[in-house]
Order: sequence, then C-alpha cells, then structure tokens
Amino acid sequence: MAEPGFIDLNLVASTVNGSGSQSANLVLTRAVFAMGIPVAPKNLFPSNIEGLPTWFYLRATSKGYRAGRRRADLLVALDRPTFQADLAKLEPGGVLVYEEAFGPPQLEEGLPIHLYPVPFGKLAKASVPDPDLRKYLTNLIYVGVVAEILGVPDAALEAALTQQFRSKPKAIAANREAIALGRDYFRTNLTKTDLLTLNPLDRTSGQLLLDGNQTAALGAIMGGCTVLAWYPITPSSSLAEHVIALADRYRIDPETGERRIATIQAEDELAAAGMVLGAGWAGARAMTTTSGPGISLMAEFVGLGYYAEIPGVFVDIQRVGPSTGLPTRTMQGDISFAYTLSHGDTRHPVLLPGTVRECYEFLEQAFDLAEQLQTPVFVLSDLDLGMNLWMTEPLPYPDQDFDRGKVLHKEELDRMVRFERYRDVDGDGVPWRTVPGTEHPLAAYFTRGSGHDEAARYTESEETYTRVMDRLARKLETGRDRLPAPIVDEQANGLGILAYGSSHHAVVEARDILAAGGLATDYLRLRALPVASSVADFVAGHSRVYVVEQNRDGQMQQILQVELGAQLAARLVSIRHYDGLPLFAADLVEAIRQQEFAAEGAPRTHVAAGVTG
Amino acid sequence: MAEPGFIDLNLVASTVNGSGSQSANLVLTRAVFAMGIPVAPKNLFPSNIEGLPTWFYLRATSKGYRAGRRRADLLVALDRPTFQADLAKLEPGGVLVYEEAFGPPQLEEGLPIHLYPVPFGKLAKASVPDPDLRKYLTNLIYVGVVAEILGVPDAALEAALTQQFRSKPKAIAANREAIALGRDYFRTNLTKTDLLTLNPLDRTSGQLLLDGNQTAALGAIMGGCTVLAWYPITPSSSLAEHVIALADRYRIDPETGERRIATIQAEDELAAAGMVLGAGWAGARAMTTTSGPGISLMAEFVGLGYYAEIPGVFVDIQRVGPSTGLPTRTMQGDISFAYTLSHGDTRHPVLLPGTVRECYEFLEQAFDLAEQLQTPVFVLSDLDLGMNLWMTEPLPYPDQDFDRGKVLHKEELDRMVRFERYRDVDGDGVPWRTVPGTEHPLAAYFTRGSGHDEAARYTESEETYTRVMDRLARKLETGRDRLPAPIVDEQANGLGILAYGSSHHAVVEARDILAAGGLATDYLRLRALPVASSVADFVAGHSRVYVVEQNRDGQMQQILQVELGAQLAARLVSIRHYDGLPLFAADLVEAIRQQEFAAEGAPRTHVAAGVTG
Amino acid sequence: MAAITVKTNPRGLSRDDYKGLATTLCAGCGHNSITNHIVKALYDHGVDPFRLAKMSGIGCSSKATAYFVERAHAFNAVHGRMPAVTTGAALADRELLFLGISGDGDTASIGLGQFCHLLRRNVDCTYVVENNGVYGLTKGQFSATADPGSVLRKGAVNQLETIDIAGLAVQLGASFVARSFSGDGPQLVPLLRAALSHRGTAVLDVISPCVTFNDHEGSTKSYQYVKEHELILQDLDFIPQQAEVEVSYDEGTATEVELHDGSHLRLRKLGRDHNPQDRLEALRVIDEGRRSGEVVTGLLYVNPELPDLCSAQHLPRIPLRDLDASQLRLTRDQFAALLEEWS
Amino acid sequence: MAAITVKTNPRGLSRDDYKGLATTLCAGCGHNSITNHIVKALYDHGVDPFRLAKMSGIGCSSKATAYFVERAHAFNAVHGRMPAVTTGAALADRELLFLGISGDGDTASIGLGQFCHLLRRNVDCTYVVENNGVYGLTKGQFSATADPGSVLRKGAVNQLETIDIAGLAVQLGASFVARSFSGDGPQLVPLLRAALSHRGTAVLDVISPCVTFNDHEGSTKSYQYVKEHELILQDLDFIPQQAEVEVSYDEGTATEVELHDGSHLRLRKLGRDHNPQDRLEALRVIDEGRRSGEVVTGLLYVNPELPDLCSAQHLPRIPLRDLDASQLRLTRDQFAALLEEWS
Ligand SMILES: Cc1ncc(C[n+]2csc(CCOP(=O)(O)OP(=O)(O)O)c2C)c(N)n1
Ligand SMILES: Cc1ncc(C[n+]2csc(CCOP(=O)(O)OP(=O)(O)O)c2C)c(N)n1
Ligand code: SF4
Ligand code: SF4
Ligand SMILES: [Mg+2]
Ligand SMILES: [Mg+2]
Repeated sequence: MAEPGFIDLNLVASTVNGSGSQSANLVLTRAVFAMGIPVAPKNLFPSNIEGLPTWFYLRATSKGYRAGRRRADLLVALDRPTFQADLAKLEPGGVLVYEEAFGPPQLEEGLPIHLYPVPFGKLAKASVPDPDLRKYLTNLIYVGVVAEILGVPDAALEAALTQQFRSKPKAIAANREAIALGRDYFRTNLTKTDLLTLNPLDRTSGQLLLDGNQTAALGAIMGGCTVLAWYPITPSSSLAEHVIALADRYRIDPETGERRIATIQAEDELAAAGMVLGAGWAGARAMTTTSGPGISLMAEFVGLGYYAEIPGVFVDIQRVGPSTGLPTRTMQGDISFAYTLSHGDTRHPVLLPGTVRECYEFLEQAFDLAEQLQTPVFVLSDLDLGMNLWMTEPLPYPDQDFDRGKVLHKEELDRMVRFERYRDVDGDGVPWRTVPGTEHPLAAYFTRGSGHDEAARYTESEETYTRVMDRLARKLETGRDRLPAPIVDEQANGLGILAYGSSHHAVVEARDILAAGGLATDYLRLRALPVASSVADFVAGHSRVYVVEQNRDGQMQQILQVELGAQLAARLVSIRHYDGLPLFAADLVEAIRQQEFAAEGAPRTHVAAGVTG
Repeated sequence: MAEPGFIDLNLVASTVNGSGSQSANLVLTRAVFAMGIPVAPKNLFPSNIEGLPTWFYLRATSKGYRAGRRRADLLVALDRPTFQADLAKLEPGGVLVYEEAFGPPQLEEGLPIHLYPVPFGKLAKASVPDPDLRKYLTNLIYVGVVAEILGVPDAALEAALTQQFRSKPKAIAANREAIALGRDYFRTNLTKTDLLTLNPLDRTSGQLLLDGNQTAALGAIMGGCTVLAWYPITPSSSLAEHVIALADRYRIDPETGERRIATIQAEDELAAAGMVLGAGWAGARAMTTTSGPGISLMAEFVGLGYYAEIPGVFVDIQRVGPSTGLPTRTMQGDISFAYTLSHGDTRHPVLLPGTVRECYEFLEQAFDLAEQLQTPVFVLSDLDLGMNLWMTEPLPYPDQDFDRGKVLHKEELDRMVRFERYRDVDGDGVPWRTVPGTEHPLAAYFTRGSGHDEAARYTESEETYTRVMDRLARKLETGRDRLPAPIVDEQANGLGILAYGSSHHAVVEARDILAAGGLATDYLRLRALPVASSVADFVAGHSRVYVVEQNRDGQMQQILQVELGAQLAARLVSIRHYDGLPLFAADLVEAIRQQEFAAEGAPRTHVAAGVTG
Repeated sequence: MAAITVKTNPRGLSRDDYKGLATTLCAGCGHNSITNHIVKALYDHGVDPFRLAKMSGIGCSSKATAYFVERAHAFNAVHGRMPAVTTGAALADRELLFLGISGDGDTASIGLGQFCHLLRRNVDCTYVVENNGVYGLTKGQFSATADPGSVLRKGAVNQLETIDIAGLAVQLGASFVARSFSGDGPQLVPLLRAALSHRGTAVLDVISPCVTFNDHEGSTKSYQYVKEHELILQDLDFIPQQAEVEVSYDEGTATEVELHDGSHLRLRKLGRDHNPQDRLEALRVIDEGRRSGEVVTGLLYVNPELPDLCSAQHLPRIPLRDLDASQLRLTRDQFAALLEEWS
Repeated sequence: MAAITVKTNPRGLSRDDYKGLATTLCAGCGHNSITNHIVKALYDHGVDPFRLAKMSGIGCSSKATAYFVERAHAFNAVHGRMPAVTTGAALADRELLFLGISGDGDTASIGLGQFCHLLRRNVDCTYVVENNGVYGLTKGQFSATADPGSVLRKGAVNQLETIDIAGLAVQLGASFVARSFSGDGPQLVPLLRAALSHRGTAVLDVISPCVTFNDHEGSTKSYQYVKEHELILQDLDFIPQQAEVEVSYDEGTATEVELHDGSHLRLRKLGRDHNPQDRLEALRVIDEGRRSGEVVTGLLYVNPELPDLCSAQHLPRIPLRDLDASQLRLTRDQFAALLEEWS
C-alpha cells in the first residue's frame, strides 16, 4: 500500500438469494460509502427467486475505481454448497470469515489465509426467535463481523441504516442489534491477525449511489415520456417499475387525480413495440423497456417504425444471450442486432450510455432524438449498469425544453397550399409530419409499411422506392453528428483504446495500470451509433486501436470495420470479454500486454476469442 | 444483328392482373421456347388480386441469357391507365401493338415507332359472348398478333397450348381460336413495317422451363422433408403449396392412405419456426418457408435453435423490404439480418442458390447440413428466382442417401457408459444427440435456451458459458467448407466480380459485354455463408473486386469486409442495385465502367447508392 | 355557375366528404359493400373526419381503410398487430375516434393474441372483422375462422375447429359484440353507429364473402350460404342522442340499449327472445348457431358500463402530446428533493 | 446386504424412477405440490419414461419439468411458445406422450395466441397451466389471469378483465378441459391420469399459489382464497382400462366417461349436476363461478371423439424420423416422369 490513504479492498460475500442478504450487503456498502471511501458494489445473483447461491462483490478504492476486481481480500462464506469452491476466489494472504458449522475449509498447503470462523446460525438462533426474521438477520451479523475486522465505525453503520430504512425506521433497531451481535462476537472470541483496514477518507461527499435503471427512469420522466409500454424481463423490469413509481409521485394531478402518463404492461414485446409506434404516431413520447429476447420479438415492428418513420424509444438492458442465455449476467451482445434490426435495409440510431449519469441523460435526450429524426431510437444499457449501484455525481436538471421535431399544426397548415408527409423539403432527409386530430384538411396522410411516395400514397414504382430509401439513408447521416459525441482523452500516444458502455470503467483503471507499467494510451469512448465522424480521426491518429467490448463476436469491431473503411480498419484490434461478469481491469491489461508483446507478425485483427476472464 | 441466327428480342406486355393475361403470356413464352429459342420471362405483378397494371417481360436471345432487359423492342399495350407512361419503355425503332380504342399514342416528335392498333375489345366481343371468358381471351388475341408479327409458327403455338392445358385439354380450342383471331386480324388489316422476326434455333432441346419455388419444393421432397410448417406470404407461398401438391402425389401410402409428411399452415411465422424446432428436436426433417417479415418474426426462435443446437431449414424467398415493402418485387435484402438473426452472439449457415437448379439442390442438401451441424440453416432465394420461369437443364436425381448427422440410437448407447449432449467428443464442435423416444436410460437430456453445460445441465457458470459459446463458433468453422463452394471463373484478369443469388444472370451477360468492350473480368459466385476460405484467394488475386448485390446497404460487401479482414477489404468495390426489379446487365456494365473510368482519386469503397436502374 | 345544393349531415358535410380512394379490391368483394356501409354510417353519424383514425392490419380487408374518408389519418400496420398500434394511439389521444378494419386471418390467425388482449383492456375503438374464412390477399388459403368441413375451390377440406370471433369475444368479456353480413346494410349501419357511440372495444364480426376464393359451393362464407342460413336476432334502429323518439312501436316487442354517449339502439325482436345484456344468453345463441350451422347476426352482447382503458388509466382528456415540460417534468425543487432522498 | 423390496407399478418402476432434480422453487410454492401430484399420476399410470416428453415455456412453473422424471427428454422452450414446439414434436412422433407445463403468464399473456391455436388443432398432449395470477420469475407483476380488483402485495389493484383459461378453452372447442388446485391431490391426480389417457389437447387449469408474490390478503389466487371459495363439481376416480370395476356405488349419483384408451373417469356428483359432455353447460358453470367469485374445479368438459391433429393429418404411427429415403423420395421413374410432365 504505497501512498498514505491508499485503499483497494475487495470483499466477496457468498450467501443465498431470497434470504435478505441483499439488504445486509447494502448496509455494508452504504457504511463504507459514509466513511468517505469510494465503493463499487456488484451483485451476482441467480435467475431464481430464493435459495440459490448469490455473490456480492464490494470493492472500496481510494482512487474511486468503478470496476470490480476478481479476487477477494475478504471472503464471507455463508453458503455451504459453494463454500469449498468459493475459496478459489480468495487472494493469497486474504481473510476468510465463514460459518463455523461448515467446519474448517480445505485450503491448499501453506496458503496464508486468515481464518475467522463465526457461528452465525447459533448466534442468530440465540437472539432471534422468529425463523424468517432470523434467516434475514443472520446476514446482518456478518456485517457486524466485517465492520469489526475492517474498522468500520458504528457512526457509519448508523448512517447506512437510517438511509436504508428511511421508509420503515422501526426495522432499524433489530438490524442494529444483529450488527452489534457480530461485532461483539468477534471482539470477545476472535483476534484480528490480518492487516486489512479501512481508514476514513473524504472522497464521497456530494456523490450518490444509484443504479442505472433508476436514473434511466428519472431520465424518461424528465424527457417527457407519456406512454410506457413494457413487458417484464430481467434486467429491465426495474426500469419500468421505477418509471411507474415516479409517475405515481410526480405525474398525478392533485386536483383532478388525472395521471399524465400511460403505463401499460403489454401481453408481450411485440405488443409493447406496437403500442410505442401507435403512441408515437399519435404524437406521444413513447418508450418500451426490454432485454435481448424482447429485441428479437420487436424486430418486425421496428422495421415498420423505420420505414414509416415513427418516433419511439426502445431501451435494451442487455443480458447474456443467445436465447434465454444467462438472464442475470451482463453482456454487450445486442449491439449489431439492434443497430440493423428487422429484415431489409434498415439502420437505427443507438445510444450507448457508459455511466448511470448517462443512463439518465441519454434517456432524457432519446425522446428528442426520436422526434427529431422520426424513427425508433435505441438505448443500449446493460445489467451491470442497470442493476448495480454506482457512485455518481448528482444528476443535472435538464437545461433545455423538449424539442418535438418537425410537427405541423393547424396554424402552419393554414399557411400552406400542400402538405406531403414524406417530402424532404429541408434537404436533411427529415420530412415534416402531422398527428391525427389536427383540424385541417391538409393534415391527413396514410401511414403504411408498404411502398409509398412523398405524399404517402401507395406505390410500387421502382424510382420512388429507391428515392425514399436513399432519403432514409440521408436522414441517418443527419442524425450521425447530433447523437452524443465520443469522449476522447488524447495525449498523442501511439496506442489507442476504444470502448463503450459499461466497459468504460475497467478501461479507466486499466489505463492507469498500463501507464504505471510504462504503456501510455489514448482513449475514445464511443457513445452512439452510427459512429461519429470524429472516430475516424482518432483511429487515424493511432497506429493501433484496441476495441474493447463484452461479446464474443466483436460486434462493435465489425461495425467499425465497415464504417471506417478498410484503411483504418487495419488498425483495429478486437478485445472481447464474454463470460457474463463485468469486465475486470486486470483482464483487459493482460490482453493488451499479450498483444503488445506478441510477435510482430501475428495478424492483429485475429485476436482469438479474446479476454474471457 | 451481327452473326447469323443472332437474336436478342425483348417484348413487354402491359395488361391488368386477374384478367388471365398470365396464361396468355405463358403460351407465348412456351411457343418461342418451342421454336428452340432460349427465353427469359419475367412477370412484374402488383400486390393485389385483380384489376391493377401488370407487366410481362419476355426476352428471347440466341445466347441464352437469363437476365432481362429494361427497354422493349415490342410493346403490347392493353392497359389504358398506363398506356402513355408505358411508351417510355419502348426502344427507339420499336414496335407498339395497342388497343385501338385508346386512340393514337402521344409520341415525342420523330420517334421512329411502328404502330399497330388492334381493336382487341371489339374482336373479342364479336366472337366471345361470355364476358368473363371474353376478358380472358382478349389476352390470347394479343398472342396471335405478336405471333404474326414475329413469325411464330402455329406449330409452336400448338405445342405451347398442349403443354399449357395438359390438365384441361378442352380449353385448347377456344384459346386456339382467339390466337387465330389475332393473327388473322393482323394479316387482313395491317401491314408489317418493322423488321423484328424470330427465326427458329435449336438451343432449348432437353431444357425445362421451371420456377425456383417449384424446383425448391421438389428439392425439399427429395431431401426428405417430413414436416412443413408455414404461413402464407408472397413470394414464398407457392413453394409451400408445391410441396403440398407433391406430397399429395408422392407421399401418400396407397394401401394405408397414410401421409408421410405433415404440412401445417401455422397461425403465424413465430409458430411455424417453433414447430420446425419441435419437429427437428424430435428427429424429423422440418422446414418453413417465408419472406422478410416472417424472418423478423422468427428471430427469437432461431436464436433458441442456435443455442440449443436444433436442426431446421428456414427458407426465405426474399422480397423488397423494409417492413411490408414491395411484396411483389425482388431484392437480396435479408442477407445480413438472416446471417446473424436473433439477439446475442449468433451466426447461421446461409445457402445462396443462384439458379432454379440450385434451388432444387440446395433445398435437398439443406436438410443434411442442418442435421450435420445441428443448427438452423437458411436458404435465401428471392422473388425473381422463385416466381419467374427459368430455362434450365433437367434436375439430377440425388446420388446420395440422407446424412442424418450425429444421432445416437439405443444400440450405440448400449455400448456407452455416458452420454453428454453438448460434449465435443470429435473436436469438430459438433456434439452427438439423441431423440426423445430412444429406449435407453442414457438417452434423455434437457433442452433449453438458458445456460447449460456439456451434459445439458442448467448452469450460470462463466467458464462453462464461454466454453460452450467458443464451441458453437468452432462448429460454424466446421460448417464453413462443407457448404456449397463458390464457383470461380478465373483467367488471371486483374479485375474481379463477386456476386451471389439471382444477380448471377446479369453478371454473366455483363461480362460478355465488358469483354467485348475490352474489359475482361474474372468471376466468383458465392453460394453460401460463412464465406468459403477460397474467397480470400480470389480477392487476393485481383487488384479490384466488384461486389454485386441487390440491396441498398451493400450487405454482402459488409460481411466480406469483416470476414476477409482489412487488407483484402480494401480491394472490394460495392455495386448495389435496389429498385425491386431484377438486375439488368446494362446497368451493371454502366456501373463498372463508371468506376473503371472514374478519377483514380475517387475512394472506391464509397460508390454512392450504386446502380439504381 | 349556378349554386347546386348538396345534401349534408348535421356537421355540414356531404356524403362525398366521407368517400375515399377508388377501391382496388375485386369487383363484388364483400369488403367493398362494407366500405359503403361504413361511409353511410359515418355520414349519418356526422363523424368529424379530423378526429377519425382509421386503423388496419394487412390483407385485402385491411386495405379498405384507404377507400373511405380520405381526409382522416390512417395507420395500416403490420399483419395481425393492429390491436397493439391502436392501443398505443388510443392512449396518446383518447379524443380520437378509432375505426379498425381487419380480416379473419389478420385477427383470428396471426393476430389472435393481440385481439384477445385488446378486448381485455377494452380499448375504446370499433373493430370490424371482414370475415371471409380465407386469406384473400395471399390467394385463398383457409383462415382460422373457416368452419370444419368447409371446402376450398381446389377441393381442400378444413379439418380444424373454427374460431368463432364473436363467441370468443363474448367469452373474454368484451363490452360490445355483434355479428353481421356485408350484404345487410340495414343491419350493419345501425350496428356501426352503435359501435361508434359505445365507449370501449366494439367488435363487429361481419361475414364478407371473398368472391374470388371463397364464394363457391361448399363454402360456409359464401353469399349463397349466408343468405340461406342467416338467423337475424333483431331489427335494429339507431336513435341519436338529440333526436326525440318519433317512431311509436308496440311495447314488448322492442327494447332499447342506452349507449355511452346517450344515444340508443332500439332492438325489435324477431322470432326468439334475446337479451343482449346477458352474457350467458349470448354464449348460448352463438353456440347453438355453431351447432346448427346457422349464421346468427345482430347485437349479441353489450355492456355499456365496463370502463375503457383510458379511464382505467385515469388519463387526462387532452391528448398526451399537448402536455408540456412544465406538466411532465419534476420541478427543480422536486428534483432536488428526490436526489436528496436518493443520496 | 439384505434385499429390500421396493413397491413398483405395473411397468416395474418405482416411484423414485419418476423423480426429478431437487426443486429450486420457493418453499411452499404451489408448483412444487403439482410436481408431486404429477409424479404420483405418472407412477400410478405406469408411464414409460422413455416415451414421455416434458415440454414447457419460461417461468417458475415452466422450470418444473426438471423436477420430475429425470429420465425423460425435456424441452424448455422460449416464453409463451411451448405450444408451437409441442405441435412440431407431436407431428414428428405421435407415439410420444407429451406433458406440457406452463404458467398463466406463459399461457394467457405472451402465449395466448399459440395456446388458442394448439386447442384448435387438438394436438395430442396434456397441457397444465400452473396458474398463480402473477409472473413469479420476474418478481410478481400481474398476469392476464389476475381477477379484476385483486391486489398485489405492494397495493396495486388489477383494473382489467381476467382471462379465464378454462372458459376460453371450452369456448374454443377444446376436447378436454378441467380446473383444479395444487392443494388437491385426490382431485388433480385422477384428472392428470384422465388427461394422459385422452387423445387430443387436455387442458388443466390448476390454481397454484405463489407464496412469495401472491398469497396475501386481497389475492384471489391465494391458498386462503381458494380454500374458502372452491366449488368442487365432482369426486373423481380414474379406472384404468384393465381394471374391472370393484367399487360399487349407488346409481344416479355417478357417471362415467370413457376415454380414448378404454380407461374410464368416474364422476360422483357433489351438490349440483354437471354433464361434462355438454359444452354450453360447461360455459355456464364457469360463467357463474366467474360472477360469484367461486373457483369451480373438476372436469368441466370432455369430448373424447374429436380427432387429434396427427389423425387429421393421416400421419403414420411410426415416428417420421424413421422413414428412409426409399419411403420419402420419388423413385427414379416417378422423378423422370415428373420432369417429363414439367417439360
Ligand atoms: C408477417 C406477415 N406474414 C404474412 C403476410 C402475408 N399476408 C398478407 S395478407 C395475409 C392474410 C390476409 O387474410 P385476411 O386477414 O383474412 O384478409 P383478407 O385478404 O381475407 O381480407 C397474409 C398471410 C404478411 N403480410 N405479413
Ligand atoms: C420473450 C420473453 N419476455 C420476457 C421474459 C421474462 N419472463 C420470464 S418468466 C416470465 C413470466 C412468468 O410468469 P408465469 O408464466 O405466470 O410463470 P410463473 O413464474 O408465475 O410460474 C417473464 C415475463 C422472457 N423470458 N422472455
Ligand atoms: S381476393 Fe377476395 S377478399 Fe381479396 S379483394 Fe378479391 S374478393 Fe375481396
Ligand atoms: S416466486 Fe412464486 S411462483 Fe416462483 S417459485 Fe417462488 S412461490 Fe413459486
Ligand atoms: Mg380473410
Ligand atoms: Mg404465474
């Protein structure tokens, strides 16, 4: 631990889901956070409701890194079935807190591990009569033990408890006692042999701990979403449920009781997509939230939205595919599928938030973009961003009013002799539209997914078809540089890294490690598709650019190969992580070092499967 | 008309659909064919049942070209609404046969056109009392007129009629009279001022006139398809209906009356895809036939088929998208969408027939491939191949028995101690499977679209997930060179052309024209995805390779850019035709010449929208 | 030029104002007759073209929205998915009058799931199924409403159970269900007007023969068959809200249903008694018809009380698109307080 | 070690041979009880594990196929699409015994269209809906079978009509429809066995409380509610084909339904008369229960005569996969003749 105040501690708690461990994990997280120490919690839970193993990763760093770390300095083992296997997660020299009843762990010879057996079950039994409550509080006992080991003060725990149980303060007492139980047990029965400790810092003041689905929901509300049509699917459900909760608080007219948003649980994702298009066509700001399987089911409707030019916001909280895949693991696997979703020639704007703040901002902007470009707009987040808590600066209040795009009302129509729905009058590929209900004889037009001309009349004419398709391509060009621009950190190093979405956080840390190792890198974080024109400049400015992403096939790598053209494509090196865990900096560093020190001859565009943790 | 016996005549008949014109067009086609003259008929019909304009293109060439030509040497105008507009289709010096009642055409000054007004309506009225029959026979009258103009002998017409009305010979007489009516009218009332004439050749003997859906249906039957689950959609319906017709003739057991195939009209394409997977899982050879919108709806199920490794044949007779698009026009627009259909990392074998013979062969092979690779296999044909008649050599009887792939039966299991459904025992990425109903305790396994290990057990393990996904990637590599190999015509010319599917026929003709103009080209016809390894060699052997395809976004061009890598990608020049008409050689020639004679500076990978006819 | 007087409706619009483009459907297609009845109903009803939204899926039937009221917005969606699109549009602007046209394939085959859920939500719209028992646009395959044993022109016999759209709708608890026949304007027009006045989903299952693919001997959706097997439940009159009752009629034989907007549908019974407010009764007549092969037409079931989706969602009367940032965003204070609460 | 005798069924298999993996569902989940009843029914019925095919969609309920008969093949499809997969598999091998497990979300929300068409085709399978009125696996949102007015734990009230799976099935003409309760083995086991003996689609709508998300006050799918509102139509005994009738019973109170394989289901009436071969009668008891809030359980409707899909398709008895090229291809002569005809 070099400089004073340096902290990089990684705790892993192995419990079973549905046992209330989540709440204990949160209390610990908030307590460390309350000590002014930056935290990065990650929850690895099973696709099931109760009784299966679940792992909680809590990383605390003075540098404020948001990525996780693979190995644990402190492992809390409360789940018998995984007890032995979990030991592999321990760093040598690490600390093991475990249920005494499991018996001593089988550790490989001479592995220097600090063992703290604790009779969690017994302790709980002795003090908590009700079995359900007991199961729950057992987890709090571990918080007490850990607090004692790491030196987390009661004040911090108290702050955490108040925040946690804001809505039901009555529960605080019981939780407090359970924590004390753990602390006391350690004090009286065990002696600290390890050196792990957390000293307070001042690096969290003004920061919030939020998950990306929560901030995205607020973004949707602030973006003026008035129709939410969704179908439950992990990991997107909580986004919709947050929108509904916010709507119940902020969208109900106190006088009339009217609700200024429609929130419909559709019968499936096809229907949800159709409702979004119907609502967008009628002028509402509509969105749907889903994950991979839902995107597949929305394919036909999204093609209709593209060709008939109907605004709509499609949020995909990505999980591991293909098919049902691993519903509770994270991946960036729908990038290329969403980008050109539906049969025929199509292409859609895709926003790629990389932080919980951007989950908020991009959702808010997505509605403007959808109406400006009159087309379905995708927002691709993922389980890691959406369902884990992240430390973030406060969210900004929007500084601009809505931009509803090119909509003609009665007043404008009064001044016109002719209205043609699909005529490119401004040369930017974006036509003007009217909405049903406009009281004017020029307003009406016929919306269809079949061939149509500028006046929205049915046609099978080859010239007209081609003209319309060329305009649609132009329209996306108009969009290209209106989308969130890449964020570039460039000091004219020869080596570049290009990443997007939640991979960002591992890149930040990896760059520090690489730089410390003498390998300085520049960095471009892509925030939308189609790729901004500036990306070509970045790639042109570097002899080699690592394209970092979380999927097997290097989907963004492929998109870049096409959009940047062959010359620049030759400089791209694909790094792929696809095991369902968030990307770890160490894996990324290793992959880049492997490459950099690989035989010059090796074809750089054929990195084998890449990083797989 | 250089060499003796040279013929290149293009006739366009403009009629209304549902009027029986189709039958007249066919008689004329077969008559010319019977004269030993190669024909290439193309039907441009509306997406409607009756009363809208429809154009019939009949090209006759001594060279036996299969592609069409844009301009008409002889225009038959029987549809008043399009009369004037149709005149633009006429070559200068061409011949116009039209309904006298339309009055004389407005032709631009001095355009040398041969006019033959014919009172079709009057003639029909005079001789055919029944109005419905009259409407129908009016079209036959035009056949007579044209026969007289071009010198098509009665013998040829007679042969055509017998073939056409094989099933209902009674109809022949009336048709014959109507034809005679036209011929006589021309003889007695008009004098031939043009020079168009068709002299008999001997270039059609042993050849057949078949459409690709018909041959594909036979391929499916010969390939051992036992379950057809489909949902009607133009232009694929006739394929399914041909399968059903063939099944009714050849799959019914004369004794028992049992039908050796199930043909189910599903409620939609999702269901059709699900039925295919269910049947494939249970060991049947199952297929579905659809077009673009159906592919979109099958996305989720195809992802399941990929991840759970279930064989199935998915036939897409491509039409113009996006969305409903132009249902009765042709395009190669679903290439990239089908190739990686479904969310997450997926990739599917895609067969690309370029002739009606290949529609037969590839369908027959698709069932073997699907079972060998245990995955959904796509066959991408299009409306032009599927619904137009093509001159073809006879179809070969299959020379091999079915290859059912790696299936374990009771007998093999008896000799095994353990069976694991997803274990790569042979190192080719293809595991062994059993089917339900196998009477053995080792046989059963659990099929799912969620995470699974080699033994088909549920798992969320990151290592296992990655291992399985890597094997799936390997499996496709195994498939890569088992798929139909590219057909290469190479004489070490610097310039290459790469095309696939129905574009082939325009390429053949374009190469002749280019060569005649001193521009010799080599040619590779791609017949499957993923691209065979030999494609890289072809591209490496040429300074420039034109990638010719029928879609807006250069979908194959993009796939090649990715699969060939940056170095080779730099040599590809994209030529895109996407107006819904079949590709014409002249357009292709023009596009290539434009490129070849373009300023060296011009970036070759940025051909603007490309050929749009 | 001398002024010529055109007959107009209360809204001051002429019949022509409700016309659409020329049909491209086959001559004699039942769908064309339905189009004409719709024009009359909209004209008589004095519907405001600017508030009318014409919805449809894909099929010959679904094309029909182009053939009436050219001055109204229309949305021709994808095959079988009109219900979802209509639901979204209805949420966005509950003041629009939605008239949906679908086919039996569009509704009972690919669209069945969405159709059922539309009814479950009781979205405020009129949903006309132009039911010919076949897929017209794809050239005559059986649809899911084909009756068992009915025969295609080329001889194929339907082996499967039929899906009775009206019966299904009643069973699912739809709030307005009627069946009619494209050839019966006097019955269809009042039913259409009643449907327009009803708040909630009004299903009209209208037998509409396909002259090209399903009008032959052996079809149960042919003109001939319906003429011979139609069992008409009631004589219907639509009485607009304003109009005071002129026609006097002998008690007992007639009943009236008051609709949501205060207008009435008067039913004069023919032959059998049928109480259209009794769901079980409706299920029975439909089931009996199904067994006897009779085509039971008329108002089968109505429940004017069932709240429609927008009411259940407590949506404001004004279209959602007209809400501005000040009505949709948290205030700066609320925003700050929320973040505070989240911190 | 001394030989221990294990009780076995006629097939010589022990109860354990019908066990599956340990459940991962919540303790107390109704689905687990249903799994136990299924194990008993399969054991009693002497089902051949090698001929059993376990089908399901996605949901807690759909996971249940892993928890019985580990030695049988299983297909856990995508959400709501099990009917299509089952249809395809049933066509491929009509000798397999299909047992499908689904949930109310899987069947009545996303899967409703496929479910209806499965019934229409009368695919030979047993289709169990483990109906808890919510989406368990996604943590407790309402499903389409939630009753109007029922309340979620967090207080949300369902505004929409319920989709009554049994009522819907009867209306669509399904050939076997029953409703039961996860807590009522004595009723569910004979119903399951009858379903297995029935040829065609046998729908069992089984109320199966979700203890985690929908077992509270205000839920109409809770143990408490069902116990208080269950209306049982009959006492049921399943009598295998072989077994001669031992139990004597007083005439009049009991009737028997002969099933396709010759076995019988004996119904001893409780309280009201119900003829399960009368569709209208079935529609009535369901509709009445719906109004009164009673959960009507028992055999609601059965029609052993309706041909199943494979029969309608005239498929051979042997699995289609066992047909070889000589049975599937045209002969060389036929092939040549066909091309000749095409030329
Ligand atoms: C997803 C999809 N599948 C198939 C089709 C092809 N298709 C167009 S219309 C139609 C059926 C129309 O039948 P129906 O709804 O009864 O209308 P009708 O033509 O009989 O009036 C079908 C299958 C399509 N357009 N989209
Ligand atoms: C296409 C798709 N959409 C959504 C989901 C998420 N999902 C999984 S299970 C489920 C609902 C399960 O409810 P139900 O069928 O009633 O089963 P239960 O868990 O209540 O037994 C949903 C929506 C999914 N897996 N696939
Ligand atoms: S095909 Fe049938 S449904 Fe379609 S327009 Fe013609 S008659 Fe009408
Ligand atoms: S969540 Fe509900 S349905 Fe799912 S396992 Fe638990 S109790 Fe059963
Ligand atoms: Mg129809
Ligand atoms: Mg449920």
